[in-house]
Order: sequence, then C-alpha cells, then structure tokens
Amino acid sequence: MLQYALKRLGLSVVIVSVAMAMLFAMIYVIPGDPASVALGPRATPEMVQALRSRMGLDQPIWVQFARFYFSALRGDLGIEILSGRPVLGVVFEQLPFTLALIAGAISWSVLLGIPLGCVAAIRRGGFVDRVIGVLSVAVIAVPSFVIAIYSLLIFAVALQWLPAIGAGEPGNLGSQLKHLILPSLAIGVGWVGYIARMVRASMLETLEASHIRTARAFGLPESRITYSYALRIAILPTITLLGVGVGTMVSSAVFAEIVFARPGIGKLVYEAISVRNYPVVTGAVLVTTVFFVVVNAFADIIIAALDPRVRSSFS
Amino acid sequence: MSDQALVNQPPRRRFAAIGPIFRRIVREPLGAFGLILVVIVVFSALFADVIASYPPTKLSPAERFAPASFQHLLGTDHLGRDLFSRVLHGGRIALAIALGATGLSLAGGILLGLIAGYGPRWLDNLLLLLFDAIKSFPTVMLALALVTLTGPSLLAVLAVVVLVNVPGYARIIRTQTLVLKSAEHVMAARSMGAGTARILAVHILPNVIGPILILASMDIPVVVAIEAGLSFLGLGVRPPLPSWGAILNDGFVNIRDSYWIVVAGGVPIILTTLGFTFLGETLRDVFDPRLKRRQ
Amino acid sequence: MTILDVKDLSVDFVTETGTLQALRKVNLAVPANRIVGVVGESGCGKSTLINTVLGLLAENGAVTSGEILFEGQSDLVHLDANGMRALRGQKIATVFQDPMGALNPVLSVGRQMRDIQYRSALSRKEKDARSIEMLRKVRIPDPERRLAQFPHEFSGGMKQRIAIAMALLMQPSLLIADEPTTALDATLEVAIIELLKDLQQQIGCSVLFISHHLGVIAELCDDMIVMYAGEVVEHGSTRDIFHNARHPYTKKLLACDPARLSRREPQLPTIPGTLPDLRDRPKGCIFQARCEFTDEACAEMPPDIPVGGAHVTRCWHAGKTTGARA
Amino acid sequence: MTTEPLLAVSNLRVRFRIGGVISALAGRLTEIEAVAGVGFTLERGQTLALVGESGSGKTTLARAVNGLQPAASGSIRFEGRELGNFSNAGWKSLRRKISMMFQDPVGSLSPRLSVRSLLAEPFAIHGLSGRSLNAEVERLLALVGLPRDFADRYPHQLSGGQARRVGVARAVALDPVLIIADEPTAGLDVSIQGEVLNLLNSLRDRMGLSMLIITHNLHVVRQIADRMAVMYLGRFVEEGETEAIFQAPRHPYTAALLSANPEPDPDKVHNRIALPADVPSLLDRPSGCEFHTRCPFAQDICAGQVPASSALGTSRLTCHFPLDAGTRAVKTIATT
Repeated sequence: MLQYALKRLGLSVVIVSVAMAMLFAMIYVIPGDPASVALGPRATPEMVQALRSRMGLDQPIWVQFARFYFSALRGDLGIEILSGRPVLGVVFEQLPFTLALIAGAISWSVLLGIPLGCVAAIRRGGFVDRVIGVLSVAVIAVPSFVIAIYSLLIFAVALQWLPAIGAGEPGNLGSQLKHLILPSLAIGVGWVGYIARMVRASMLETLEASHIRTARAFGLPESRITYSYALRIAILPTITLLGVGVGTMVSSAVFAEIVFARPGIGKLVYEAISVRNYPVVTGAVLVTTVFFVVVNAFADIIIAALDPRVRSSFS
Repeated sequence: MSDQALVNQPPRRRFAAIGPIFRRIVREPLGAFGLILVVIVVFSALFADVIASYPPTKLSPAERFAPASFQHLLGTDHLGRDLFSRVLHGGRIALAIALGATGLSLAGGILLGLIAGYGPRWLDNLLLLLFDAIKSFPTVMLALALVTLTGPSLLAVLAVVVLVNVPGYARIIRTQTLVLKSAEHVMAARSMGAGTARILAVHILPNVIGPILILASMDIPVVVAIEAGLSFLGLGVRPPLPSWGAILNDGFVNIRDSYWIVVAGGVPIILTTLGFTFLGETLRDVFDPRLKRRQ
Repeated sequence: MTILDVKDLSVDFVTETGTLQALRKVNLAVPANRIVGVVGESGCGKSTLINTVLGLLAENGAVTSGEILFEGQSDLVHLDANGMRALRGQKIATVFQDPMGALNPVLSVGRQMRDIQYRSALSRKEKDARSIEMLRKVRIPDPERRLAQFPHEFSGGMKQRIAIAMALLMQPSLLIADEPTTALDATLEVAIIELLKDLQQQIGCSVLFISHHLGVIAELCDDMIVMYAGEVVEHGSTRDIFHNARHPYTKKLLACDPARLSRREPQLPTIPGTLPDLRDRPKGCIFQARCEFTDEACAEMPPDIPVGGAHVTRCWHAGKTTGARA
Repeated sequence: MTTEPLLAVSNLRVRFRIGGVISALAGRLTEIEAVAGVGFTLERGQTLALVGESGSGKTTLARAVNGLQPAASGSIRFEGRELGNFSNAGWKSLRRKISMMFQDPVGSLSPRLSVRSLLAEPFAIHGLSGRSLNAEVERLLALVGLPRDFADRYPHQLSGGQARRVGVARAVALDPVLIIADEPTAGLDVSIQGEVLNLLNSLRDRMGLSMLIITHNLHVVRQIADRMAVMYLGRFVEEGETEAIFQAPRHPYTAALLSANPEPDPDKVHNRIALPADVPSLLDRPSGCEFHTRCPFAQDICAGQVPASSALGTSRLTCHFPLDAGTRAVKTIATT
C-alpha cells in the first residue's frame, strides 16, 4: 500500500515536470517573447533587451529551462512585474478563496449527486429515474458560466435573495458562506449531474454482477445488498471522477470569480492578462496544475486503500 | 438462451439503413427534442444572412439598449446592434469552431491512440505521460496563458480546444487498441501474416471508431461552451465579430438595467448545448448502450 | 418426501424479436436425499429453470403456467418476494458456475459467511465458529486465518469450495448447483464432485446438479433429467437413462460423447440439424426435425409417457426406440 | 529434406516479464518461465496433441512455434530451417505454411468483417487476389460444409459450431502444411465437437496436413492425435503415442489426469489418483521433480533431484519412479 502511494506520488512529480516543460516550450515557441509582451508595444528595443537579460531570456534554452525548473522547485516562481513581490506569495494569497469555492462545489455534487444516483438506480426505468436522468443531462450540458450569469441575474439582481459580488466580510463566516452559495452552486450543479449519472450507472453495473446474484440467492435483504454489497463498489468510480473533475472546476472557478467579482486565482490571472503580468499567469497555471495533479494522486490512493484487490496486490 | 437467439437469426447487416435509426431517435422524446433543437440551430446558422434583417455588426447609436420589439426581435445592445442578427451569426462561429475543433481533435486522438496502443511500450509510456501532462492543466488556465502570449484570436481558441481534447480521445482509442491487440481475431490476423497497417486498418480501427465518434458528437456542446466561455472572457473572437460569449459579456456589463442582452447571449448557448447533448445521448443509447458505463 | 416438485412449468421471455418460449411444460421431481442431475446442451433452458426455481428470473421473463412445490407445500411461483427470500440461502442454497465472480470482491470471506447467517440469533463469535467449521468441512486449510481474507486471495478451486461452504452453511434441504465444475480443470473437477457427494451424505440434503458433462452426471447423480430446447424429454434414474435411454435425443446425445469411445473412430457420431427457433416453436414434438423416427404422430406434442418405474419420456415412439442404439 | 522432420523444437524457453522497475530494484523475481525447456518433433502428416491444465504453458508454446510469442532461447526448426534466422519475407511465406486456429470460435473472427471478407483475407494478405476470390470463398465454404449464403453473414450471426467451421476454412485457405489449433472444441456442445473433429480429421487426411492440437480435453486427444505430450509447469512430463499413453500412462501426473475423467457410465468404479493441493506458482517452482508436491508416489529423492528425461518404449518421460506398464492408476489416495 505504502509502496503504491509512493509510486503514485512519484508519477505525479514526473507529470508535473513534463507539464512544466510543456508550459516552458509554449512560452518559448510562440512568437512574441515574454519581455516584449510584458513591456507592451511602446517599449523601446533597449528596454526589451534590458528586461530580457534581467529575465534570463538571453541564455541558451536549456539553461533557461533548468533555471525555471529548479527555482520553481524551491518555490520561486519569479517576481511580479508591477509590484515586485514574489509570485508565489501573490498566488497563495488568492488560493484559499478558490479552494473554498471548489470545496463548496464538491459538497454540492456529493451531497446531492450520490443520493440522487442511488435513487435513480433503485427506481430504474421509473418516473423518478427518468426525471433525474433528464435533469442530470441538462445540468451537465449547460456551461457553468451561463449558469453563473443567470443565477446572478435571478437570485441576486432580480430577487435580491443572495449577495451578488465579493467573498463576504473577512472574519465573518456567515457572510462568507452566504457569498459562497451562488458561485459554488454554479460550478457544482453540473457535477451533481455527473455524479448522479455515474453512481446510477455503476450501481446498475454492480447490481448485475454475479456476486450480487449470489447474495440474492442467499436471501440477503435487498437493502443490505444495495447499501453494503453494491454501493461499496459502486462508489469507487465517483472518487476518480471527482479527482478528474477538480481540473474542470478550477476552470469553472475562473468564470465564477469574474461573474461574482470574487477574489481568487481565476480573477488574479484574468486581471494579470490585461496588464501583461506574465509571471503571475505562469505562476498561477503552475500552482493550479500541481494542485490538480496532487488531488488526482490522492484520489487514486484513496481508491487503492478502499479496494482490497488493489490494496493487497501492492503489499 | 442468447446463444439460441443468435443461431437462427437471418443474416442482417450490422449497420442497417439510416431510416430505422432515425425512427428510433425520434421515438425517444429527448432524442426528438434534441434533434429539433439541433436542426433549428444548424438551419439558422446556415441561413443567417437570409433570416437576419440587419448586418450583425451594423451600429445604430440611436437605438442603443432597445428592449425586444418587432423591429429588433431580441432588442439591441449598447452599440445599438441588432441582437437577433448577432445571435444568428454567432451561431455560425460557434458551430464552425465546434465542428472544426472536434474533427481535428478526433483525427489527432485516433492517430496518437493507435500509435500508443499498438506501438512499442516505451512510446506508449511517453505518450501517456504527455497526455497526463496536458490533462493536468486546467483548460481555462491554459487558454489564459496562451492568450497572454498571442493575444485574443479564434485560432488560439481552436488550438486550446484541440490540445485539451486530443488526450481524451487518444486514451480511449489506446485502451481499446490494447485490448484488441491481444484479442484472438487480431492474433489470428497476425498468424496469417497480416502487416501492421492491415491489422490497424481492417481489424482494429473499425472496431474502435464507432464509440469514439459517438463520444465526439457528445463533445460538440462542450466545445461550444468553451468557445463561448473564452469569448465571454474576451479571449476568443475579437470585438466586432458576433459571438454568443461576446454578447453575454456585453450584457453582463449592463446586467442591472438591460437584462435582455444576457438573455439573447445565453439562451442560444443553452439551447445548442442541450440540443446536441440530448441528441448525442440518444444516439449513444441507440448505437452502443454499453458506452453508458464508460461515462 | 419430494423436496422439489415442478409441474407443467412454462416460462416465456419477451424480447425485441418476439416472445421466446424458454420452458415448455416442464415436469421434474427432486426426492429427499437424492442427487438429481440436469443435462442438456446450450439453449436447452437449464439456466432458466434454476432462475425460475430461485425466483430470480430476468425482468422480461414470466411464468405462464405450472407450479413449483417446495417441500410439498409452498408454491414458489406465487410466493411473494419476502417469502422467497426466507427460503433462499436458508432452505434452498445455490452454487454458481463462475467461482471468480460469485463472491463479493470487497468483503472478506468471513463477513460474507456471517451475513448469510443474518437470520440467526447467534453471536458474532458463534457465527464465525460455524463458518470455520464449514470451511474445514470443505477442506480449506487453516480456516481460522483464512476467514479474514478476501476472495482474490484464494485460487479458483478454493473459491468454489468456499461457495459450497456458504451454500451448505444453513443446512439447506435443497442445494442447486449450476455447472459448479465447468470452469475448473479436470483434477479440480473430480475433487469438487467427490466433496459434494461426501457433504450431501453428511448433511442429508437433496441436490439439483446442472451440467453438460455426461460423465460428471453419471458419476454423481442418482436420478437425471435430459432437457432439449426448453423441454424435459426424458427423466429417470441415472442407470435407466445411461443403459436404456428411450428418447431419440437422449440416445443421440449419449452416443456423441467421445468419452464413451475407448478407441479412435474414423467418424464420430453427431446430431445433424440445429435447435428449433424458440420464438417460433414447432407444433408437436420438439425434436421432430432432427429425429429419424418422425411420423404423423409427432405433429402433436407427446405427453410424458412412463416406460417403467420412474422412467418417463416425452416421445410417441418410446415403445419402438427400446434397445435400438443410435 | 527426407530425414528432417517438419517441425523440430529443442530446449525452447519462453519468458514473461512481470512487475516493473520497482520490483526489479527490490530484487524480486521479475520473469516467469511459461515454457521451460521443451523439445519435440513433428513428422509430416502427423498430429501431436499438447495436453495440460490451465497455466501449463501449452498455449504459449503453440504461439512461440508460430512466432507470435518470441522465444527466450532454444531452437525451432521448420522444414529444416531455423525460425530465428528468418527474414521478414521469410516469416510471411512461413505464415502461409503454418496456419493457426484460436480458442474462441466467434472471437477469433474479426467482428466487422463478413464471412466472405474473412475467407478472402488470407489471399489478400499474401497478394493472391489475382484468383477469383468469390470462387475461392465458395470452394472453402463447401469444403467445411457450410451453405453458400453464409458468405454474407457476420461473425455474431454464427453459432459456435458454424464460426468454428469458418475458422477451419480460413486456416486451410492457402494449403498450409501445418495447422496449430488451440482448443478447437472448447465451448462447443458435444454433438458439435464431433462435427468439428470429423471435419479436421477428414481435411487432414485429404490435404496431408500436420497438426499441433492444444487441448485439455483428453477424449478429443484420443480422437484426433497420433502422439500426445503432457505439460506441467511449462515442461513435458510425458510424451508418446496417444494410444500407448491411454493404455498405460507412465508418469503419475498423466495417470492422474486420465483418471480424473468422469466417464459416462454410472456403474463405473473409479480408482482415482487424487492430486492434493493446488498447482504450484510459476514464481515459486518446487525443487527436484516439480510434480513432487502433488505426487502420491513421491519419495525423498523426488524433492531433491531433478529426474532425467528417459525413453520408455515409444514414450519419453521425466520421472524417478515411472508407473509399471499395464497397471493403470494402481493406488488410490484419499484427498485428505
């Protein structure tokens, strides 16, 4: 088990390294170098040249990459161009807001999605199942930023039930939660659909397995078969799905933060673009990527810990 | 039982004519609904010039922020442009990007998937690592990073969508190819002396392409959403051009007093994504019910 | 006493291409303390028969006629879900074909064996003790330790032994074994057969043993039933049927088994023709299209004709076929 | 040419890698030997059956002979030429001469191809499309006793027996000299088994084929094979003429396999050699004679010393204490 966990985390390190190389290659390959991008069209060639050497862009490519890679390992993602503060600090300042948003979205999707999926599987083919099915597909289909804008329009602008902008007063948990409801729902509602469908499908698949037939042939009560024999297996893919989903949720969070004018990484990057604050953009991309990769590794490790088949094959 | 059912079946082609499939789609309420929406969206995009009474970029400062009326079915925006005609033309861009990006990612995904699945082990591992790395960037973050360098453009949107979609298709094709690689019919072909090209083209590709086409059709609404989203952020289509995302952005800025602009921008996105999704779901159920599990 | 008495049982499946008549007027009896074998080729309805007895028919299947009497009283066809569940696992236990998939992969063997005893008032410890005793009976070495293990930690043969232990745990009066040895290698197969025979005598239950392997039936069973295309065409004692088969299908089936040939034959016997389409069942005898005795009489469905003792066959020509070897 | 057997395999070994880099670093065994030093010859027109329980390496051996599975060491000579020395073109022409049938009758046919395309494929692969393909397809269908209109069916529309016939037709399409058949009757009902065996026997006689049959069904062996070889943990324990082995198995494992066959006679008294315990893992091969952990006749020397291969009559076997000829299954051992 420990061996599996180490192996999986090791793989994550490799994936992040490759992702960094790709990010670096992207910066390098695309015409228009970061220095002139940062300085804007009015910069003189001398200014660009000065910044280039300050950013190390005049070095050979592999030196640049090694520097980029190893300073990132140390947590040094460069200096923010406008204020001169370390990028990592700027990003970490915004990270908690985004994490809260994603945690909220995951809560919605788990708390609503798993029970809905179970109900649909148990009542398969019935009216309830069909309604849940159609609603799941519908919320998956509609993009989260459209949901964000429309829920803002309806609940905050027209009905004025919930606050429209910001993350709430610092230190006031109630106000912060209130501000979290709409944006996290906008991100999470699609995932309620995903989870419900996934749980339904994997419940149905598990219920067809021959060991369930054995359990029935031994006269076990249907409730025990459903909840302790089938759900235990059917729940496993949900964890993988949520792990993968975190990436999409980070994307959705960008929209939610802009629509609801919440602080967060998405908003940080969006604003950095308009002033061509390139180090902030790369830094934020790296931090979210690492976050996503680590979350996925943990999702896999949790599954391994819950599934005796995987657990013992590595012990 | 099932064995018996097969034994006495009259010879039948696996893919029957379009007719019965069409009937089965229409028989499902959702499928029929999806099909109608898709037909409307495609039709209005194709004939946008004919249907719309104003050019989509025509400014008329006198008519700024006009609510819906007979002259302007969906009202006008902050520059007095007719929203109905902007919505119709925006549909063109949305569909063009969706089809183009999906097609390109499919082609790339199938090619890389076959290489990874059938090629040498080291190449497979390398490609998997690349796929994982690409997949580990949150899509919008990657788009933001790219656009910072290139400036907003449709091409950038296209590139991001293809880049993030290829790994998904490639992985599915790879897994299927790996399974088929050791399947008995492929071993049989190898034992007859069939070459790699023949095995891939005759014995593997036809067996993996069906599911991936259906999955791709279900990705069309996702691409529509990405294009609209990036345009909403001002990273996609450049301003005068109509795009649903751009209309939404125009409306969002004025959401407190001119709600109809966000309605005009958002409703087509909702109808299009719902239409394609419902149709895709029904298609999948009709063609290959097993796929449902892989979702 | 008759433990299981199936009378006139017919089962239909509704499929996209029409109604499929899976079982037609099936009659069979499992007497107390006997092992009854069911033999037949694929598509003969063996699995449908078991699922009907267990009340586990697929949703598109339905009993259209007949009754299934268990221990002379409860009609399993009309028993409600709770009544059926009270019998399953307690009075009627089952061992399935696939030892790999029959056990829940994420629960320990001990937990699964404890769950089967959920109706008993015993303490957890006592339940485990019973499980251990049963595992010992099926010759699992070191059962105390193995109770905590998960199914994937056992070999295929061991899993099938565990499945048998689970089935016999509640001392059922009927054990249904659905091809329990088909997925196993020959040496494991005979070990399981000998084990089953042993345990049946110890526990004193009846066994309904489904197999397509004639040798296994001959070795294990007291009585046997031959099925073809959803009908029981012949039943009687194993000895009667192997030595004096009266239905033309039974004769042909026995002749086909290469195990009967003690030397190399230039031409092996076969049964020409194919199974009839069960969605469009022929009127009359089910075997008429492949039978050399077919005449006008066969256009009508034959009744079950006694041919001596408990030996019964569903053939108009049971008188003619005696002695003649196919 | 005349003295050289059609197929001569000697000391063949096939290994599989298991586990990854980490287990290798941890010093764990990372290879298993699925075929561990097998040698045999197959004469023209002869049929050899490979018999053994699952995991005994019989399928791997067959695939190695056909080059589908690379051999780790040893030699395979076909028509006097070493397979390892073949060029790509050589391999291709070899595949015309050796054709292979796989276990699953339906699964070994490409699901999206019609029977016509399936039967035409060997001609297409070997660039023989000049012949009238339709005529060839009809000839092949007739050869295996299927009606002409089967050409337009797809594999999923065939029953197991019909699919097997299509497989046979494809295997003989290019007039091979050797057919390797992996479990040709597995999963088929007994009445269909007979049809397939009759077909294979008659084609063999008519076309002068050699056959290598892999099966776990001993009755099939008796009806089709001139010689048989019994495999255990990737090695031959006994090899010889089929009838002789059936009459008097010399290796205890062979005897146990033969006695483990329930016969369709309720009055038969079985004197079985019961094998205790499970088949050992290939990762943990027993010392000495690898069968000693399950052998009812094992003595001290069996655990300590590897028995040499010895010739006894027409058979070869590896056993310290071969059973006496004529006494079959002499001892009955209780399973406990």
